[in-house]
Amino acid sequence: PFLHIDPEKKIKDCPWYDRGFCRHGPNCKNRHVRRVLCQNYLNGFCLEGPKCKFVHPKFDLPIADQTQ
Amino acid sequence: PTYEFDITSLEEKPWRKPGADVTDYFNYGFDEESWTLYCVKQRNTRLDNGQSNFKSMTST
Amino acid sequence: PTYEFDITSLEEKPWRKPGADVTDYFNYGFDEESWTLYCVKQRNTRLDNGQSNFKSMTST
Ligand SMILES: [Zn+2]
Ligand SMILES: [Zn+2]
Repeated sequence: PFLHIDPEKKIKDCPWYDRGFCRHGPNCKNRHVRRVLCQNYLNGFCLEGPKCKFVHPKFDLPIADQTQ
Repeated sequence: PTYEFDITSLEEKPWRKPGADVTDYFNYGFDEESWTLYCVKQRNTRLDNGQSNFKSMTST
Repeated sequence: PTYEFDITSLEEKPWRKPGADVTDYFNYGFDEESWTLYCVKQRNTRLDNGQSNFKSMTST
């Protein structure tokens, strides 16, 4: 029998870590990808918007997958 | 408001333990102090900007 | 430096385009208007605090 691997259940980038902090640290079941923060966005505004080569982390918490 | 996960309320701070890697917990070069400051700035500025109806955080 | 940059002088305002996400450009719940006000406030505060090396740099 083969293991049924649901593509939806693949390891994904941790939304908490992408936000800046994840309490689970090395034990998190999601992937923690180190990224570089955009200093302009950190100050409040970056003209590059979605094209910026640095990360503009959203502070809004990841919405729990609703009804899907 | 409870929309945000407040790390100062965590009883255990595992990233402080010897041998722990802070970057396993904090991204973007944040540490406990700078992350806390960042959260405060986010919260205060968003309140100033009238975003009071924040999505509340339900799950951990 | 970010505060000295006046977004009202921009000819193109990409965050206004259809489909654009304002939060890709503005952090802390700012929008065009509140960010502009905030920058003015920051600039004034700096001058009030006597941290006017920006001014003295340009007025030589
Ligand atoms: Zn995580
Ligand atoms: Zn940027």
